[in-house]
Order: sequence, then C-alpha cells, then structure tokens
Amino acid sequence: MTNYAYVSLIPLLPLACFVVLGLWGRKRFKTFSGIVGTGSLLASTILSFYTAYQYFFVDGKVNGVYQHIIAMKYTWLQFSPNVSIDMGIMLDPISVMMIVVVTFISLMVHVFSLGYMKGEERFATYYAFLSLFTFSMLGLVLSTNIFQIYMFWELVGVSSYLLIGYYFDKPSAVAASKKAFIVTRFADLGFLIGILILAFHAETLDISTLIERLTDHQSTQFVSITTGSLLGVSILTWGLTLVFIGGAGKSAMFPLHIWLPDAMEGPTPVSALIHAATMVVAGVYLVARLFPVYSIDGAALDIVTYVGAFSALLAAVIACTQTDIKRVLAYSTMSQIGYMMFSLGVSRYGGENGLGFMASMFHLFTHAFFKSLLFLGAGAVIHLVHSNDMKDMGGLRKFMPVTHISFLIACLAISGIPPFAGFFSKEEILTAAFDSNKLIYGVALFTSGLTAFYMFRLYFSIFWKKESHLHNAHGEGTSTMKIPLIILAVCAVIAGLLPFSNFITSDGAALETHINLVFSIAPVLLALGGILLAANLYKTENNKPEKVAAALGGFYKAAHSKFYVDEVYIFVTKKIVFNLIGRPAAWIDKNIVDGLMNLIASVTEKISELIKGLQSGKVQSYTLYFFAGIVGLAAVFIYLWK
Amino acid sequence: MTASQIIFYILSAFILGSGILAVTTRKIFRSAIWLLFSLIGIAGLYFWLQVEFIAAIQIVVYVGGIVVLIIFSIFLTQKSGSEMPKASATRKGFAVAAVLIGFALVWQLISHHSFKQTSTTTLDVDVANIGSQLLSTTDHGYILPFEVVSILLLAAMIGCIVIAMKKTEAV
Amino acid sequence: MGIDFFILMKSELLLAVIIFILLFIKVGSKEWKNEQMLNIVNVLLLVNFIAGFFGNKDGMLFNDMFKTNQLIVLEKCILNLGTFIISLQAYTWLKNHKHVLEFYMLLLASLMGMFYMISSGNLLMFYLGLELSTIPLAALANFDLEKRKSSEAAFKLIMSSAFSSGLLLFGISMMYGTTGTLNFTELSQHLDGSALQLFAFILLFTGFAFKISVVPFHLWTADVYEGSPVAITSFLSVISKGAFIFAFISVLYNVFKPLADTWYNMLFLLSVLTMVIGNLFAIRQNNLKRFLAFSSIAQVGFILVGISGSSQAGTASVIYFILIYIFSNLGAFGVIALVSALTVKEGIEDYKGFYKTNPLLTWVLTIALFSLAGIPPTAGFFGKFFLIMAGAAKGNYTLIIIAALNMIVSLYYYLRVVKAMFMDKNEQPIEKLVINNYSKLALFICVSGIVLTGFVSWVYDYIYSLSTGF
Amino acid sequence: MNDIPLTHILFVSTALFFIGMYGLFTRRNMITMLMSVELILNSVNINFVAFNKYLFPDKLEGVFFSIFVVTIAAAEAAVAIAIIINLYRSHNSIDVEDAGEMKY
Amino acid sequence: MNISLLVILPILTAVALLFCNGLKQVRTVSLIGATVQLALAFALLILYWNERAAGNTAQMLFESSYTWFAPLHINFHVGVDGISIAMIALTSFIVLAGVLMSWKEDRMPKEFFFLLILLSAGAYGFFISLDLFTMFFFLEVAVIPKFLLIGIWGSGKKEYSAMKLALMLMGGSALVFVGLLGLYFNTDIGGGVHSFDLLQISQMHIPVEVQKMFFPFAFAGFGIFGALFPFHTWVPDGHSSAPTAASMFLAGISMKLGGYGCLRVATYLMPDAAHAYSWIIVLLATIAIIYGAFATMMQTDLKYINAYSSVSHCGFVLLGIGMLTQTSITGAVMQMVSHGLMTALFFAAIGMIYSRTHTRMVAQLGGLLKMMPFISTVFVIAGLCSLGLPGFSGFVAEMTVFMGSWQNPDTMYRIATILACASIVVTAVYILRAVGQSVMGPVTDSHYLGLKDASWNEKFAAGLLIIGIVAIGIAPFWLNELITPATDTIMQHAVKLVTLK
Repeated sequence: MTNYAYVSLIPLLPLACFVVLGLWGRKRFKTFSGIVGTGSLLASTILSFYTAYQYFFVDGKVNGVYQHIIAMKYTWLQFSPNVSIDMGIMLDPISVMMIVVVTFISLMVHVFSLGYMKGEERFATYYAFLSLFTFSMLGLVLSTNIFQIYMFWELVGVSSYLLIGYYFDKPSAVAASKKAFIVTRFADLGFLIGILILAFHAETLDISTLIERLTDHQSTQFVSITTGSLLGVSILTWGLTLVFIGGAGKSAMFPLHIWLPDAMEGPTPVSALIHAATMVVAGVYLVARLFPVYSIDGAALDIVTYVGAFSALLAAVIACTQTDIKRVLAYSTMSQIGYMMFSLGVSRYGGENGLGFMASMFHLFTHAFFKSLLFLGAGAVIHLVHSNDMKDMGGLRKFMPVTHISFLIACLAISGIPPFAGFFSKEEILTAAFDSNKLIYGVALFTSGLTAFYMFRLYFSIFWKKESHLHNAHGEGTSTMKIPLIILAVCAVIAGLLPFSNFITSDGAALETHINLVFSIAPVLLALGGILLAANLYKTENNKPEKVAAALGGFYKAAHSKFYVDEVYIFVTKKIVFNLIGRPAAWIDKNIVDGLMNLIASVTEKISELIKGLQSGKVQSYTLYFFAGIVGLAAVFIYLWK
Repeated sequence: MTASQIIFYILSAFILGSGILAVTTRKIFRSAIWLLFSLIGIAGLYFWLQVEFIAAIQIVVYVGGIVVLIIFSIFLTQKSGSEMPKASATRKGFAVAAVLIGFALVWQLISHHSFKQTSTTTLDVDVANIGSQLLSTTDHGYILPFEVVSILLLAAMIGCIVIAMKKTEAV
Repeated sequence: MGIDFFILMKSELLLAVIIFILLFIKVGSKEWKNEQMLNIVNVLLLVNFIAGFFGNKDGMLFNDMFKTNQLIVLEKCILNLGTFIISLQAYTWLKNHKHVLEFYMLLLASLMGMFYMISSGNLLMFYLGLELSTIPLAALANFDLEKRKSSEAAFKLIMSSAFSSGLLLFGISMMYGTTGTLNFTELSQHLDGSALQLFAFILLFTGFAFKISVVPFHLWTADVYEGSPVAITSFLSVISKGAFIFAFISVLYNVFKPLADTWYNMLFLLSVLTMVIGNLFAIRQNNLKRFLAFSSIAQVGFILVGISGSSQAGTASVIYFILIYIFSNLGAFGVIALVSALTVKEGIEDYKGFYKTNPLLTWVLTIALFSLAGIPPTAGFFGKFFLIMAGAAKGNYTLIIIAALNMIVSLYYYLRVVKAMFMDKNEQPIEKLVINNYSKLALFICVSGIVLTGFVSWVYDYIYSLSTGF
Repeated sequence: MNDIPLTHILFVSTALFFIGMYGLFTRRNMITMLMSVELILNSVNINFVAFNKYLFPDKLEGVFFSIFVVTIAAAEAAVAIAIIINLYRSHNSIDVEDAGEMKY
Repeated sequence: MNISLLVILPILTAVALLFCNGLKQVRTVSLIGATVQLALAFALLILYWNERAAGNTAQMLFESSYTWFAPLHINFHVGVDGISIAMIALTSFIVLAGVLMSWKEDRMPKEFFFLLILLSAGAYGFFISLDLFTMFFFLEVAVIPKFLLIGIWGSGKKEYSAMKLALMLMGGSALVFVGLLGLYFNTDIGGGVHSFDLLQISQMHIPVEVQKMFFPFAFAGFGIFGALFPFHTWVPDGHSSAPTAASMFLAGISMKLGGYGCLRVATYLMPDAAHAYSWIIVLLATIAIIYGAFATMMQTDLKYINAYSSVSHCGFVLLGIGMLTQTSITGAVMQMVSHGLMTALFFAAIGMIYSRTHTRMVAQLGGLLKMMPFISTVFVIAGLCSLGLPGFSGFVAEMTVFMGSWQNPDTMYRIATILACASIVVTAVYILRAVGQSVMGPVTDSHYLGLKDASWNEKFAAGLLIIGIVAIGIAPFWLNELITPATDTIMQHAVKLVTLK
C-alpha cells in the first residue's frame, strides 16, 4: 500500500500560497504573485495526477473494488467521546476524480487569469483568493468527516463571496456577493441541521462509519433513525433531505438558484472555476458522497430527482431568453447540474442499478471541462469587447479564431453531439433515467434539445450574426489566455472517451456500459434540431427572434424575467423578514424592552416627585407625621401583629 | 367624696382647662398667662401628692423662670395685644384627629393595664433627703446625673449667649 | 471609686478637661488668634483620640448608672476620631468665625452627652445623655449666625427634638410605671410584653428612630442638614447618628431582648420604609448637603437591616459600618465643607466640571461617594456586604432583596454627582481651591480609611471579637 | 391621696400631654409652640411623680427623674428662645410658616 | 505559580500609573503592564499543561488560600481550572489590545489607563476566585470603572449609557448578592459554620428548594452581565457610547464575567435548580439569539450592529449553559472566548474607522477598502468570524454549542437548537450588509480618499486578536482539551447530585 500522506500537500500548497500572498502579496510580490499562485497550483495538479495514477492504476483496487483509503486523520475537535470533527484525507474514486478536476481546472483558470487579470490593482489579492478557494474545494472533496465537509463547504462559500465581490467598488458586485453568500448560507442551515440529525442518530460524524451504520439494517443506529419520525416522515428522510437542501443551495437547484446568475458579477475566470466547474457541483458531490445512505431512502432520492429535473428544465427555458452571455452560461450550468442531480436520484446502489450514479459523476467530469471552457471563452470575448451583452457582440469569429473554435467545441460538447465529451455522459444519464422513470426521461430529453438551442443561440450571437466593426481590436489576448482554451478544448473532445465506468461507480466495482446507438438517436436528433433552429434564428441578423418571442407572449416574458423568483425572494426578505420581523424586533427592543427599563426609572422619579410633599418644610407637619408614625406602629405592633 | 378627691378634681379641671386655653387662645400674652395658671395648677397637684419639693421646684423653675423667660421673649418679638394668625383648617383637622386618636389609644392602653405596686414601704420625700441623695455617690446617689445636667446647663448657657448676643460688636 | 473611677470614665473626663481648658482660655484675659486656638484645640482632640486607646477596663459605676467595656471604649474612640476629623475639616470655616471656643465647647459637650448615653446603665442617664447631646447641637446648628437657613435649621432641630424627647419621656414614664425601675438590667427582667409596655417601648424606639432619622421620623433631617454649617451637618450625620446607633444596638440587644420579636418586625418594616423613602427623596435633590442627608437616611435603612440580624456578626457589622461610614461621609463632607467655606456653593449643579479645576478633590469626593454606594474596592463595599449579610442570617430574604434593589437606586444618585463632576460641562466651574494642611490631613485620613478599612481585615476581626449578640 | 385611683391622675397627665401636642401641631407662633412643649414635659413629670408615689414608693427614681426633666426643660427652653430670637432678627417674624425655606 | 500575581500585577501597574506624567509615560507603563500580563497568562497556561501532564488531576490547580475575614469564614481563595485559564488568557489578550488601541488617547490619559488597568484587575480576580465573596468583590470592581470610561471618554449619549450600564450591571450584581447570601446561609461546613468557598459548597448538597429559590437570583444576576434577555438593553447603549478600548473590554471581558458566573456559580453549585429551570434559560437564550439577530439587522450604526450582535452571540453562551450537556457547556465556554476576541476585534476595527471618518453610520461609509485595506480587512475578518466562518473561532464555538444542544433530545430543546442555528443566516445578513455597505461599494465621501491606513499600534492590536481568533479556529483541540476536563467536572457533579436525589 502506498503511503498517501503526500496527498495532504495538494490542498496545503494552495493554502500556503493564500497565506503568503494574503499577507505579503500586495507589497512584496505584486505582479509576481500570479506566477507564485500558478506555480504552487501546478505542483498540486501534478501531485493530484500522480495520486490519481496511484489510486486508479496501482493500488486503489482490492478484489476488483475501489477502496476507501483514509490517508490521514486527526481529531480536530472532540465533541464527546464518540463524536468528533476529524481533519483527514479520504481517497476513493470520486474524491480522486474531484481533486483531478479541481486542480486541473483551477490551474487552467490560474493560467488564464495571468493574462485576463493583468494590471489589476489587487492582482495579488485575486490570486490569494483563488488559492483559498482551491484549498477549500480540495479540502471539501477529500473530507473524511461530514463536519469537515461542512467546514470546507463554508470556506468555499466565503471564497466565492470574496471573489464575486472582487470588484468591490461596483455596487452590483457587492450585492451579488452578498446574495450568493446569504442564499447558500440559508441552504447550509439545512445542511447543518441535517448533520446534527444524522450525527446524533449515527453517533458519529465520520463518513465511513456513518455510512456503515446507517446502511446496516441491524445496527441500533439504523433502527433508531428509521423508526423515529416527525410529521409522518422518518428521521432519516428528514436528515437526508436537509443535507440535500445544503447541496441544493451550493449547486443552485430550484428554488435556491437565484444567486448563481448574479454571481456572474465576479471576474469571468472565477465564474469558470467556481460557478461552473467546481463549487457548484459540490452539492452533487455531497449527495454522491452519502449516496449509500441516500440509496436506501427512496423518499429522499425522489426529492433529489424531481428537484434536479425541474431545475434542469427551468434553467434551460430561462437560458433561452437571456442576453447576458455569462448569465446564459450560468443558467446552462444550473441546468446541467440538474442533470447530474436527477441522475443521482434515479440511481440505486451497486451494480447495474448504479448506472445513474456513474453517469452523474461522468457528466460532472466532462461538464467541468466544457463548461469552464465556455466561461473562459466568454471571458476572452468580454476581455475584448468589454461587455457582457450579446447585443454588443457578433461576428467575432474573425477577431478571435482560437476562442471561436474552442467555444464551438464546447457548445457541441454540451449539446451532446458525438463524439464530444458531453455526448457520452449525457447518454448514460438518459439511459439511467429511461430505465427508472419515463417522466424524467422525457424532461431530460426535451431539456437536451433546449440546451443545444440556447447554446448555439449564444454561439451564433457572439461569433456570427452581424458583422462586427471593432476598431480597438487588440486581438485575442495573451498566450496565457489562449493556451488554457486549447487545452480545455482538447479535453472537451476526449474526456468522453475515457472508460469512466471502470473507475467510478456507486460501489467501486467496475461497471460494463455500452453506447446503445439506437437509443442515442433521439437525443442527438433533438440536439441537432436545436442547433438548426438556433442557426436559423441567430446566424444572421433578422427579426425572427422577436417574432418568436412575441408569439410566446407571456411565457417568454416570464422566462425572461426568470419566472419572477427573484421578486418572490425580495418580497419575502424585504417585506416579511425585514418589515415584519426585523423592524418590529428593533422596535420592540427600543420601545418595549428598553422602554421597560426606562419606565422603571421614570416611575421611580414620578413617585419621588409625588411624595415630595411629605417634606413640606413645615416643622409642624413633621411632628404630625412623626406622631402618625407612632400611632401606625402602635396599631400594627400592639393590635394587628400579635 | 372626700375633700381630697374634690381638691383633686378641681385641680385637674383647672390644669386641663387652663391648658386648653393656653393652646387655643389667639392672644399670645393671654396664652402665656393661661400656661402660667396651668403650671401653677400642676404645682398644686404636686402638693396634693405630697411631694412638696417638686411642687416648689415647679413654681420656682417654671413659674419663676421659664414662663418669665417666655414672657420676656414675647415682649421682644411681638407687638402685644395683636392676635396670632390662625392655623389652616386642614392642619387643625389633622391635629384634632391625631390628638384624639392618640389620646384614645393611650387611654385605652392605660385603663386596661393593671399597674402593680411592688413595695409599700414609703420613703421620706423631704428636702434634706432629696438633697443628700442628689449629691451622693453611693447607693441611690444621683451625683452623676447631677454633673451631667450641670454640663448641659453650661452648654446651654454658652449656646444662648452666642446665639442671642447682639452682633453690634462685630468689627 | 478611686483610680477605677478615672480609668472607667476616662473618655468623659478627658472631654470635660478639654471643655474647661477652653473655658479658661475664653474667660482668660489673653486675646488669642483664631488660628492659634484652632491649633490648640486640634492638638487636644488628637491627644484625646489617642488617649482613648490606653488603659481600658470593663466596669460599672454609680449604681450601674455608668457602664463601660472594651466595645464601648472602641465606640467612643470611633466617635473621637470622627470628631477630630470634623474639627480638622472645620478649620477653613472656623478660621474666620468669631466663636471658635464656644463652638468647641458645645461640640464637645454634645460629644460627651453621647458618651454618657452609650455608657448609660439606666434610663435617666440615657435621657440626660441624649439631651446633652442634642441641645448644644441645636445651638451649634445656628452657628452661621447671619444665615437665615442656619437659624431655621436650628429651630427645626430644637422643636423636633423637643417633641421627640417629649414622646420619649412619655415612653420612659410608662416604662417606669409598668416595670418600676429605670435600671436597664432590672428593666429587662421586668419586661412582660403587656400592651402598655409595648407602647412605651414603641415610644422609646421612636426616640431612637428620630435621632437616627428613620422614616417616618426623619423629616427634620434634610432641612437641618441643609441649613446647618457643614461641620455641624457632618457631625449630625456621622457622630450623632453613630452614637445613637451604638446606643440603640446595646439597648435593643441587652435591654429589650425579651421583646425581640416585636422589634425585629419593626426594624423590618422601618428599614424598608427608610431605604425606599430615603432613596426616593435623594434622587431628586440638588443641594449636596440635602442630598447627603437623604442618602444618609437611606444608609440608616441598611444599618437597620444589619441591626435586625441581632447576632454577634450583626453588632460587629454595624459598628464596622459606622466606622467606614464615618470615613466615607466625612470624606464627602470634607470636600463639601471646603467648597462651601471658600465659594459658598453647595448645589450639585455648581460641581459640574469640578474635575477640570480640582481633580484631587474630585477624586476624594468620588471615592467617598463610591464608598457610600458600597462599591469595591472601597471599604463601603465591605461594610454594606457584611451589614446585609448579618441581616440575611435571619433568613428574611424579602428584606435582603429590597435592600439589594435599593442599593441600585442609591447608586444612581451617587453616580449622578460623579457624573456632574466628571462629565458635565460648565462655563464657570468652581475655581481652583487652595487647600490648607488641616483639610488635607482630614481628607487624607478619610481616603486612607476608606481604602484600608476594608482590605485590612483585622479591623473587622477586632470589632467582631469585642461584639456580642444573641 | 389614696382615695383617688392612679388612673385618674394618669388621665389628667395624658390629657395634658395631648393638649400640649395639639398646641404644638396648631400654634403658628414659635413661642407658643415652645409653651406647648412645656405642657408636654409637665404631663410627663406628673406621670413620674404619680408612679413613684403610687406604685414604687421605696425609691425616689420617679421624683428624681422629674427634677432632671424640669432642669432640662429649662435649658431647652432657653436655647429655643435664643434661636427664636435669632430667627426673629433675620426673618422679622416668628411665624413658623415663615420658617419653611428648606423643603422637598 | 502564585496566581494572585494576576491581580497584584495590574494593581501595581495602576499604582505605578499614578506616578506617571504625560501620555508617553502613561502608555509605556500600561503597555509594559499589559505585556507582562500576557506573558503571565501564557506562563500560567504552560505551567497548567505541565501540571496536568504530570498527572495532577485536582479540580483546581495552583490553589492558595489566605484567611481574610476569619469570623465570617471569608478567605481569599484562588485557583484555576481550564475554564478560568481560558478566560484569563482572553482577558490578557484584550487588555493588551485595548492598551494599544488607546495609544493616542490624549484626553486625561492617566485616568484612562488607570481605569482600564483597574478593570483588568477586576476581571482577573473574578476569574481566579474560588471564594464567592472575593468573586463578588471583583465582579463589582469591574463595573464602576466602566461607568467612568464611558461617561468621560465616550461619545454620543454617553452619560445616559454610562448610567444605564452602571445601574443595570449593579442591578445584576445585587441579584447575585442575594443569591450568594442565600447559598451561604444554607451551607454548613460543620458546627453550623457557613462558607463562601466554592469548592466546599460544591461538596455539599444544598436542599433543592433552596436551590430553586436562589438559582434565579444568581443566574439572572450574572445573566444581566451576560446580556440575558430581557436584561440586555445596557449592551447596545453601553457599547455604542464607550470609547474603543472600553467597548473592547465591555464586550470582550465584562460580558464574559456573566457567562462565567452563570456557569461557575449558578449552574455548578445549584445543579438541581439548573435542571429545573433549564427550559427557561433555553427559552430566554433562544429569544436573545433570534431576536438579537433580527434587531441587529435593523441597526444603522456600526457599534449598534456589533452590540446587538453581541446580544445574539452571548445568547449562545447562555444556551450552551442552559442545555446542560457537557458538549454544550464546553461550547458555551468556547463561545465566551471566541466572542471575546472577535467582538474586541470588531470594536477595534470600528474604532479605527470611526477615528478616521468620524462617523459610524453605515449609510455614510463606503469603499473604505480602497484607502484602508488593513483596517477593512480586519473589519471583514471580524465580520466573518462573527458569522461563524470555519477557520475562525466563532465557528468552532457555535458548532460545539449546536452539537451539544442537539444532544438534549427533548423536542422543545431541539426546536430551540434549530432556531438558534437559524440565527447564523440572519447573522450573515447583517454582517454582510455592514461589510458590503461600509467597507465595499463606492467611496461615498471624497474626503475619505485622503485617509491613512492603520498605524503600527493598531496593526499590532488587531494582529494580536486575529492571532487568537485564528489559532482557536484552526486548532480548537487545544482549547477543547483545556476546557473539557473542567466542564466534565461540572457535569459529573450535576449528574451525581441529580442521581443522588
């Protein structure tokens, strides 16, 4: 067995980088800090590739099943004799896959940013934050302990917050960062309570132990969590659902998705890293991590399925109407994550039943490449035109060939056109859905058509449509920006060809999958249809889109306005939370609670004013009171009190 | 009813009557005179009780001293013959109530109390006896109180002088 | 008789000697300057204070009319100390007064009366001591001869105390009538708790209550304190009050022990009333002297709580508290006396911005007020804690809760003064004052007393070892 | 004297006591207030003497007490009058209602 | 080690201050004093570890006892366990930071530093006392200097706030006083002799009725110090009017006196009553947490924001104590330490901002990150700690409280826990609002552009506190190991007595 202790370096290198850059970056390193960040991440990336090699090909497998390897584990905070937060590193197929994805995409983004963020005043800070994020994300995926996940969960949240708010003097960026944090925080509340519930019944926070106990039908823990119920729902379902809420928040599932489009206020490479490839799939990862437990609770999985499917559809519809290219990408991300979610939801544990799980992970893997590619491409575009809006673009294919081609590849990949990566993963998802739930299959199929449509709508609007007349065309940008695009494009092409099911499955054993060509006709045709429709509408400048929009009428408007979810939120927060809870609370505190204290004071003073007549200054009154006092005392102590 | 009883009741009536007049009459000088009568009545009561020495002191100190002092001070501070201002009705009402309640209370207590006589041997209350006891340091001697009172009188004297002395000599 | 007589009555005799020395100086032909006379007097008082500690002995004299023991001597020493401090503080005021010697003669006569009262073994001596302590004080209250308020105060004092001593006498006469004796020891054997006797006891009790300003017998206090010269106010509030409390404890604990049930409840009722009313009035005062008058009334409420404990700890705590109270109150009055003598300002308003001009005096006053409020690390904290603790030993927590709440109210008004001095702004603050050495010494004694009496536990231990209770 | 019960004498003294008290409560002239005080003290004296004579004739405590009370009454009256005179000098009035400058 | 040094040292410093003149001397002496305090606290910590490592399992270490008032059986009895040491270390951090933050206090510096140091003496004394009398003594010592600090050097409606604070806190100590007396007179160490000694009392069984009668006094009394709803109203006014260092002290130390007292006196000595009343405590704490958080959301003044958030955060302390599980109590202690450091840092940041911009209104600030990156970063760090970000102490403490609270399986307690958890969302809302408005966003006032970033002393102070926060956040096991044996003792004691009955 190899000693995997070196894996700890993978997250720790970015952490060190964060500390160094955070403390001294602004003064000591300045522009040099990009190199520092990239360099350290390169080391991490190499290490994680090495780890992957070691794990998958050398010694991860025992008896044909990939093992959970605890590389290291330290007790970090002991709550009670058997419940503790441990800091550790766990290697299993998904975590190894994730560290590869995270380090690799992050490296690409780091490289891309060298050009993209050049000349920024807070260049060092940017890289510090990126490193922080990478550290947190790596920590998250390597966690051995559910609470460790929660901690890194929060940390990725805050790095996302910091990066979205990177342009801190832009009020919209500040607002977006705030929104992102608060919405995910709200979801995390569910996660936290879910953890409390699971941990209380499982009497552990350790993931392996937890899974072991809650899947063993004989264990006392299992009995206690399944027999107890609240509002007719078993405690286990409650716990898992609450944990899923946490995941849904991070992964922008309906109705907690509202922060994701706004999060595009951050620098585009950041969006590529965090809001496309890595952080937003943390929810999927979370469910996958606890999948053995989820798989024994059908109710929780159903929730995952329907939420995922609905989000996929909803996001796809909205994406068709948006004009901000990053927002389109954001909704597309949401939609794709929806795919991953429902794919998990329709899956079961082990063997053939675990196809959905495998498919979900596969899609996560491929999606990371093409979606980050799309974002980086969009970044390059924005870098050139200094705008996010489609209306300001068009005909850019001549100015930026590399971007154009890579973007096209990514679009094809996401649309599920063979032989690009997306085709393979999506195919597996559809198969899994078809096998278990026809309704979901229908939705998925329809969504995949929509995906092709809006992606090519995007593609044509940027690179074709009208002929552009850029005067200040300064080209595509530095080579540091181009190289990542090329690398990612290559990945987007070949990633799907990996024999993924050999490595990552629900139970660790290899799974035989095969592409059923007949089955894949429908989705590919639908995708091609979508592409053709998009080409028809957007390849050249015309008024067809408006006509279509007018024909759709209210539906279009609703979709364009993102189905008013934001408005509902604003209503709830502003009107209900602020006006009906916050304001009264503040008012009560000021006037009633504090008023009570002040009242005591003023009553005392009033009484004092009231009885001042006692001290009239007249000596005869004094004597009279004196005598009254005596009579009173006599009355009390001679007659009354005996 | 024996003569002694009659004398007692007459004396009592006299004391109380003139006492009431002393505190109610509006003319200050008359008030002082009524007080004088009341005090003399009390002296009479002491005679009746056969404590002649106290009766004598009563006449000497009160009638001869205090009342005279009061009358002098009235002359100093008051135009004679003018009527004194009346107390407010409320004050009077409260005073009457307080006094009546107080009296009722005390009288109730006294009349229900059985006083116990502890000894029947009577001691001579003649002047010589009192005088020798007053200055005796041994049994039943009152030399210590006597000295204390003398300090008190000294102090009172000093106090009076300082306070009442005219401030004309101020330089 | 013989040598014992001199030893046992040492305190009183010393005072008498001083009074006569002063009298001779007065009637002597030599013209003395005020400063010289004050120097002599202060030296004499110091000697008197120091002499109090030597050659003490327990014993009774004159058919038990006079008794003394270690505790009583200690009490007298405490009073001597207080008088000495007051004398030092009065220096600024007396320097320009025409009747310095008379002042001291009266003051010492009054003090002597208190000594007799504390040492009294029967009701006659007690009564005489009480009158001897009161009548000179009334005259002294009038010692700001030109001030109208002073005369008014004196009048109120003498009238109220005449009335109160009338009632007290009535009570004594009834006590005499029901028990047939004036001697304390015999008296306590003859107490049978009959209604008339109870009434007589109530009258006696109110006689004390009047002197130590227990509500509702307190009404004279504020007016007299406000009108009198500061030296007399402090004497009234500290020495007179202290002496009467000493006498009160010994009378209650030793003589009226059979009536303990009754007086415990009376103390309960009256202490609540006293604390509450005293505090309620204190919060609305603007004249510092008047303010301290009410605050001292409230303090008496706390003392009554301690007295109600009726244990050894109770006695000790009360005496200990009085000692601390002397330091604290005199610390406060010392500053007020200085300011009053030099600027004629006595209002709290006038003290605004006092810290800017007179930081040292402000700190003294602040520390004194904190001590009065019972805030650590000043001795007042210890005093009050032990006092209320003694009261709590009876298990009457209603009383303790009320006392605790009243401590908060009292804190409010003490802090009000502190606030005025430190925080409020004033266009014309009291100017920088020149402090003479006597006042400095007095304030120094007070402050060190306030700081040390609490920490140095043997003070309490000593008092405790002398105390008795039941 | 033994044909009069003690309570009758006490009645007189108590009545006198409250008469004096009434005077103290209501007279506005300071000197008359002082006079009322004298009545009060006298009533107490009667008590002392009467108790002494009736109940405890073996000692003279009551009688002596009354002697001292008389003395003190004199001293008190003297000081009071001095104060009143002083007050009269500054106020030009001996109405007690005028001596109420300090209050509340 | 003679731990009385912890009290003697500040007193000596204070006395030395009396002989100083001018700001320079005063602050140097104070700085030396505070640094030595810190060193002493660390020395104590190390010695404590050594002692424990050597196998000394006594409940209290470094005990020493001097007879003070022999007739009343009052001793100056001191000793420390893990909880006390944690609090002592906290105090020493904040004192040093406070002194550094007041480096340029040129208004009456001598008085200012004197009072500051006196306060610290009170706090140390309180934490090391094992005798209820001395404990009470030091509790009150730590009140009045605050009145002066706020009233003289404060801002806004300072007199009102100072008075309110003093009265309410003294009210609290008056209640404590009643509780202590009640305890005292129901103890018996043989021959009818009563005792104030904490350890002795803990060995006896106080009758349950007595506990039930006096527990509310002791708990509510200390609770007022610890911002127990509805007696928390001194917190916002007091904190907001106080000068920076005083705010730091107030929130960082004073409020901890309350929590410590609730735990050490009320809960430890009267466990039966604590069980009986725990639902009330939990109820009030939950209200404080939620309602404090919502009230914070509506505040517009930075100091009010932090003050109200303190109400909410201190609610966790009381919640932890009220839940009566070992974990929750450990969490409560951690929360005290964490909140102390965090809120002190917050106030330091606000103080730095205020001293430059002369406003604390959120609406008037903006874009400070541009001119003062250091201060703004400090502010953000404090905020993040406050909203419970992992890596900072707040997370550790809050999670421990939640974890412990959840162990209490009663449904109502569960609901309370969930509500308390929910406050982390509200906390995020108000913290991010404050941060977003004042530190980020466009610069609202052109004259802000010329403002300078933190000076060395401020950097040092903030750095010190941040080190504390991060150290706990990253390595909570140290703190946990320090505290757990002590909370274990408390819990075992409680369980023992409950089962005895």
